[in-house]
Amino acid sequence: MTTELKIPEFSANFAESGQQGKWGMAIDMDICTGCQACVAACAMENNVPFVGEADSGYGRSMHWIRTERFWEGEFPEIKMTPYQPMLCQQCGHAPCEPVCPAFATVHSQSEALNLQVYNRCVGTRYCANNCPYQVRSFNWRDFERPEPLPNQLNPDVTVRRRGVMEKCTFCIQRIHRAEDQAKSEGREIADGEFTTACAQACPADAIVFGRIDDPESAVSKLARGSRGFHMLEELGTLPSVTYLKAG
Amino acid sequence: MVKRFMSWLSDPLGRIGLLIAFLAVFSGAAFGLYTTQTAPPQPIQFPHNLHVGLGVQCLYCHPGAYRQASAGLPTETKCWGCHQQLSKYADGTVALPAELQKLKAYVDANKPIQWVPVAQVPDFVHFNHRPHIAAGLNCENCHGDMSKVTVAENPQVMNMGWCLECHRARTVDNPEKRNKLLDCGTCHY
Amino acid sequence: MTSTEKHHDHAHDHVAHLREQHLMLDPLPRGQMNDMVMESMHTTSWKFWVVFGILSVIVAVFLFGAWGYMIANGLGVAGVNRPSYWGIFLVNTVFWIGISHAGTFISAILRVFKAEFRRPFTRAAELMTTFGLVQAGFSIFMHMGRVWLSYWLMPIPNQRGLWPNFHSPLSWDLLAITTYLLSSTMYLFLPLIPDLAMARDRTPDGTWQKTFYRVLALGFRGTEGEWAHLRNAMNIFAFAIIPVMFSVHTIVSWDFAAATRPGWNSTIFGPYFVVGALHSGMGAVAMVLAVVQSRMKHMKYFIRGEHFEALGMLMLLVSMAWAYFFFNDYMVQWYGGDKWTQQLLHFHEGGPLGWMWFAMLVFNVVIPWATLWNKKWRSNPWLLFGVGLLINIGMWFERYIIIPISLTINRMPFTWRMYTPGVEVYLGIGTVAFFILLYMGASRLIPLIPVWEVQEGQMAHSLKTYGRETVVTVSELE
Amino acid sequence: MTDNFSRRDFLKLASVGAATTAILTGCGPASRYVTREPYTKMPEYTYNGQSTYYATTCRECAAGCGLVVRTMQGRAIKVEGNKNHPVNLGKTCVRGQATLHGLYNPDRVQDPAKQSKRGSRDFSNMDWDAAIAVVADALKNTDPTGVTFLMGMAPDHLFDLVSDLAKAIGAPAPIRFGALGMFEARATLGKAVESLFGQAAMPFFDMGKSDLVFSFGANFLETWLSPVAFTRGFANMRRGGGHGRGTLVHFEPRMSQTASKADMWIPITPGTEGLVALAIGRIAAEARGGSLPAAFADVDVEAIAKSSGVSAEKLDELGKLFASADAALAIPGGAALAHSNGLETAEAVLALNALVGGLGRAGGVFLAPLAPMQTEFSRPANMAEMADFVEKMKSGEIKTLFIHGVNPVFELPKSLGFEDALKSVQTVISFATFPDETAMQADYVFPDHHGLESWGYQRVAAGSSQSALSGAQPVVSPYYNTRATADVFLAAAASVGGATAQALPFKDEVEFIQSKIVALVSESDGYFGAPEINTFTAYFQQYGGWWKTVDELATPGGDVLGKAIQVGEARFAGEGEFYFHPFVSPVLGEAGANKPWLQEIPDPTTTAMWSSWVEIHPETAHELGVDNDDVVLITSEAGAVEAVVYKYPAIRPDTIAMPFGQGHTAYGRYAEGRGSNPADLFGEQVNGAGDLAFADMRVKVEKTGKKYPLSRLESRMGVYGEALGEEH
Amino acid sequence: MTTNVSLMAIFPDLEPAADAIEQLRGLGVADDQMNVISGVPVTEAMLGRPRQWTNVPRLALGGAIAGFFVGAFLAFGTPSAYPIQVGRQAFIPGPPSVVILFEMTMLGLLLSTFLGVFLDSYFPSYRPMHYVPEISDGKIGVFFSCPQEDSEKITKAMTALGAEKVEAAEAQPL
Repeated sequence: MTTELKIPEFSANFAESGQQGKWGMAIDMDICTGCQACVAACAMENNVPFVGEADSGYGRSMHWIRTERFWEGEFPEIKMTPYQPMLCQQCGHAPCEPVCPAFATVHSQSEALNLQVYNRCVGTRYCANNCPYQVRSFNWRDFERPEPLPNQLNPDVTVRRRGVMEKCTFCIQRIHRAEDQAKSEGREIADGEFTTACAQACPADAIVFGRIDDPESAVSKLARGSRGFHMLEELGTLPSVTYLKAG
Repeated sequence: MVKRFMSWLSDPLGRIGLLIAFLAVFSGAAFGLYTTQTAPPQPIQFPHNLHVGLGVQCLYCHPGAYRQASAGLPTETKCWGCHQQLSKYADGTVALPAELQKLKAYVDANKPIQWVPVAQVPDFVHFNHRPHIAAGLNCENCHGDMSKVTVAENPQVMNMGWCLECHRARTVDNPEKRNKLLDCGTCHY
Repeated sequence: MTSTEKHHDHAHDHVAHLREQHLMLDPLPRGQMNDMVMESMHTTSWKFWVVFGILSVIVAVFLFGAWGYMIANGLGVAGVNRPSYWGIFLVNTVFWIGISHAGTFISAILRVFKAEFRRPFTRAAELMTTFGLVQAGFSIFMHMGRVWLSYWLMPIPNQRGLWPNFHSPLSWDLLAITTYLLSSTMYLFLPLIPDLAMARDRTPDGTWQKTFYRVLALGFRGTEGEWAHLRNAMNIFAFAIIPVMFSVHTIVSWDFAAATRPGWNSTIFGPYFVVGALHSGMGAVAMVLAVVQSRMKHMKYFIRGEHFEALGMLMLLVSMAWAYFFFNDYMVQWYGGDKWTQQLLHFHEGGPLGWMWFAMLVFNVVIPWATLWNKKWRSNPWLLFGVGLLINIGMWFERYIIIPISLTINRMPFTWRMYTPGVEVYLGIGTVAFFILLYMGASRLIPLIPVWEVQEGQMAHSLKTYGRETVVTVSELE
Repeated sequence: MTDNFSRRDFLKLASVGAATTAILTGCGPASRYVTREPYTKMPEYTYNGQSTYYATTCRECAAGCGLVVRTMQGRAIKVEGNKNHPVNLGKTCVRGQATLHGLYNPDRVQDPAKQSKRGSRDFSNMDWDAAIAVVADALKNTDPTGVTFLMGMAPDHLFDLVSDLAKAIGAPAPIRFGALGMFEARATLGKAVESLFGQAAMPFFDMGKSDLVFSFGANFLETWLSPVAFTRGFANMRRGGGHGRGTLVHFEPRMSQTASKADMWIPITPGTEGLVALAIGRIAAEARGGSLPAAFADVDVEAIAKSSGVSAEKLDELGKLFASADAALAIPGGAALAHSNGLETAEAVLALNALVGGLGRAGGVFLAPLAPMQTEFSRPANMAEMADFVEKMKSGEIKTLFIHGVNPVFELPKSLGFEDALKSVQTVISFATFPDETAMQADYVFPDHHGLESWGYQRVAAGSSQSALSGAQPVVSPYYNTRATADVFLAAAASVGGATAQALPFKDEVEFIQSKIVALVSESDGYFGAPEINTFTAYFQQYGGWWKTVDELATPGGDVLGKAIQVGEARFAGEGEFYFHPFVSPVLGEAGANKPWLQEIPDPTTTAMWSSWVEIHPETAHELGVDNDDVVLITSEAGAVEAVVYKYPAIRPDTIAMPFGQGHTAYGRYAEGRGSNPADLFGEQVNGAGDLAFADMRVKVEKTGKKYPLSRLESRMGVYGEALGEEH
Repeated sequence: MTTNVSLMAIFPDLEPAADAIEQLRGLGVADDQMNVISGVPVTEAMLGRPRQWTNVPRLALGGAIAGFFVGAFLAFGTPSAYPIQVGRQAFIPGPPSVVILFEMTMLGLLLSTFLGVFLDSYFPSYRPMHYVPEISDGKIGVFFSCPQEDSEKITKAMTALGAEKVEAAEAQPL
């Protein structure tokens, strides 16, 4: 068994690191039930294509968020490790960004997010290689969406074509919509006013999204808790996603 | 083979052929570029100049511009709401002009008018009218003086350099705003 | 027979032997050499055209056909997946850039160090550089998801004000490979001008070849000034192209070494890749020379055992250097104890493609060491051909291990997945075929032997007797 | 689709030029695929380019979650949860999210059609007038006792309408059935509640406030009753509603998704769940002190330890744990009840709650409130009733069969012979939205709207502590030439005339719905109130239904512990060496297989996609000589299916498990011919409550030598260590 | 006023050519009125000719400097044109800039060296020029101009030194 290969857990105090971005997410692995509602919600919100049986079995599925789980022990004492939804960690110090020769994946200075500019992407796939979290997905083909399925496409999100890298955007279209709305009403965005598609769907409310730079927001409070840790923290990527340890 | 090609090239006809092939590709590209910049045919030849001249405000027919991303195109309810009240047509003193007959036909058939959007950005660019209006821009800054054109056409190439030029010029003294307005993620997602 | 006579005979034999061995001591009139070279270009059997035709079909179908198919259908028709985002495309890119290194190495470094054995085959090696780089370029463009936008990677002024990202190793790569391709092409062309002029002079009027040579010879006559400029330029090139060559493969290695991946993030990758490139390049030169010597008319005069012998020695040396760097890299990674690296090393050796790892060591180290130490063996063209082929296979394996196999193992065990090549196999075969095709075409059009350089060398060499020993002396002509 | 001449088309015209331009400028063809749908008369609240949100009800299962659907220019774009809705509080499950792939499914039935020969798939389109004439003719000219309505599981407005219609023409009451009800063992649960507490009702498990949950086979995080509501309860339990982090113990032979979230998974021998519950009851009762209740008095813990495979120590530990918890809760459900002793098992588990005072206590068991406009507990048909119905069909008693919202050919055990029995029915009319297996066996298919295109309401049966009626409205206008089945019946009834027309004097279904919900206008403790029906209807649409603001949970009564509970041994049918453990796919549910994105959603426990599989313990697989991706033949007493092996480390070595949801022979391009259907293996044995004892099966497993690569998201190398280098 | 004629003497080998050059000098033909055409790069020293002036090294240096500035523009100028943050690196990254500077410098150096040969040698020139094709067979051509009246004398002297032929150099298409 490969219990040794389990993803390491490092505890971190986000506030101390002083590196927080603007938007953050906290995922409580203790209450994540692995139900995949986030996966479907993300796919529906972000026009993520389905790739079919052969391609999905060959590691070409386009999920922007996936739920990982491993096994520990042997029957009957076997345990499943807590479901861990993996999505773009929106690193503050992102390994994917500097390696793109075309400036297709860059850091947003106003939103402190990793951006993937689809129309700028030429498809070298270096960013995906350099992503320690392996959360980038590449459009290996023009994945077919027979009519009338395209009717469902979200006009706020670009429909990607073949040869383009894509990844979770923290639903930046929702961020912009909420910001625009708040600005037109001359106010700040309230915590919980909007959320990402995955957090919105999550029946267990295991995913919480909000301003990580606001110490009073729900996500900051969760991230500061003793259970919080970051994935592969030893790499110094400064992820914006905090996982809450199970148990 | 090279010899054949060379000898073929030395033939004047061959040279002309090559020239024609080159011109075909080149003019094809030029035509393609041109088509992206010309006004597409509209179902009704709407005279903007006439309406603007009569004092109709842009936002009357395109009300989305000050509150949302899309400015919106008027429905025939809006068109016909005015036009059916024009007494010179109503009492039959003046025959309905051809373009208005088209409008009436749409109304009678209860069919939507399939206006063709003119000032369109590509799918991967997300443009929002509201902040631009809020920033004090006028419609003609981008869409040109509509009182001078009939069927809408694009006065300029709406490319990224053009957007950035303005975004840069208007944020010289505001670094935070500049960050926002030069951020890739503001338009591309 | 008296002893003096005997000795005289012996000395005579010795001189004859030296002449037979060394091209530089076996001068022929220039006109005769010219004739031989021209004849070698024009003597073409039907077999050549059969092979040429077959290769053309392969190039048309496998390279351009399959590439078009891939562009139309997306990279999905290839075998790349998550996590092996880079597959055989990048393997081939590194491989071809590696092949291209030998030409420059042989030509420039040996020119700088005035190694005289280089003279007859610098051109053959430089052609490999240029044609190898062409294949590397093909491979890297095939690899791109949207190749039609590849010009975005070049620094071209544009309305967006957006330039390429010079933070990216791929950008450096592009600049370095462009520099290298341009400079190696120029470096190929400069010493070719006098030979093109020769070919021009020996081609009858009214043929298209005449036009071809006339245009390419640029009006070269061989005046003192022309020679002086050429010589000056050649000296500058020979010195300056060496750091370019080193930088190119170092930068290629940074594509990997700069990434935060287990097994890749290694500081020794730069020299390791450079030596690896020389390793495969030397092998390829040996292969090409063996074929050229046996298949082209009069080439047995120009290319002799001494050249294979010298090449074999270089190959042995490079193989040792490669082994040193390999061990260095392996040792440090192994000792570091990072669990992902450990896992990767285990996977290299014991994974489903573990045989490849062992084959790499056998082909790259064991076989060269076992065969090339013997002077007689390494003077044999066909043995050198075989060893060169194995080294190239071994080096291809090395790149395959570094790229798709290492990509299989990352820090997210949930995503580990093997890579099964798809259409890129055909594309790879297509690049090989295109390389050979270009080479075959060039061998019909371009004098493969730099006759003037050979003559220059022959002028500089003489036999001198010191006491009872007759030795070769070389004079400095410049 | 409209044939508007868009800029995109315009670009197409200048083909060569545009292609060159595209390459030079880097702009692909504009891919803003959503067609602009200009309104002739724009609704006042709609703006071009701005979204409109409509509240409705999710129809993917019978739980009745409230949805808010984002639409834009006449297209439904995104499903979101209705934050006010008492069942889901703004959340949705994976199937709810994918409902748009049903709405815009490329394989929907687009027109009413007549099939020339059943099963031939040779459909000729009809117009709706002809279709209504067919329905009217069937209603008018058939002996009323020979007319049967077979409806889906959801207690919705159509069921009410059909009930009224059946009453009016004198036909038997419509039958409600759904595979989920069968797998949940709903009837058993209801019957157990009735026999223990003396009152027929759905139990309500207040998981959120409990600190220890013993789940006996209830897959409440996946498909059981109301998974979204239960997931919320589970999350609240884990967050510790006043008790600290709650503990979940799950008893099931296979580690299901629910079991995977458990702190303790007990891989129990199938069929011994009731016995184990009794043993735990006895130990807990002893630990709590006082007199031993009669219910647990005759329990032989040692014998149970032996038969269940749960050691006596473990039982002791579990019993004491249960006794010591502040708010312990025991839930029966799923495969645990699908044994011949299922009813008794349910009683034994429910009795555990009584033992620790969990009846009517926060974090314990309640009786769920009846939905508004409901006077008595009603449940979908159980298998015994379905078997009777099939018998009636076979005997030719049934002349005309209307089928809506259910796919019995696929969902019922093959051994029941529904497909054969259909042959004895003169006229079969299906109202299927999708070309499912049953529709393929019908004479006529008169497609209903998709759930997001239709009006309606649905009673909430489980998951809500408030009495709730979920409302539905079309969020988009119908995409195809479909018609609401309710409207079809209303029109047919009108054309039949007479008493039938008088019983249903409604212009359309909206009028019918109003006639029903008008009763709620006068209710005072609702989420909203309105003075009259039109305002009420508007609010009803706006809020997505109507529900009470206060909990109406009833405390179960009765002398629960007073009499001994006798749990017999489960009687397994078949000779095979393996227990067979079917479960509903958590992702596909009963009807998700035709939605491409659901096919591509990895199963939570196995991460398999696009197919079905059989879970076999690795050691067992080794003994059988099979490996991952091998196809095996599974033979039960009733049938045989082939399935792909998934070596699942968390299943009893003597048990094999298979998901239900794939194996369609029709149902659109994404479902057809994919995986296999475990229902083909089911026999006809039922438990004490008439529910199918589908887990009472022993099966044989044989290697076929075939291979089928199962698509998995997980890495077999990284997760199972396959094909990795040897450890040094 | 005397008219000059251009003559070309073809020698089979190096020595007679060197001798001939010396002879010519003695006969009053200045060094700048001579040119030697050969199929191998015979050095000026071998023929006893003054050293040729070449601009190639200077051009190369100039190219290298120009390349450096192009590199500097790419490395330092372009990031400032549109500052984009990537991976928390500085807008103008240090070590990568060195790479860009190096590559562009080398490219400039090598390109200008190559072009320097063209400039210095007036390449390409397809005008008719004084040439005989035998040059590329190893013959050495000594091309010189002398007063018409001396041509006879000089021709004789050349022939005596072993010139295979001495003829009036006629520009011929190459």
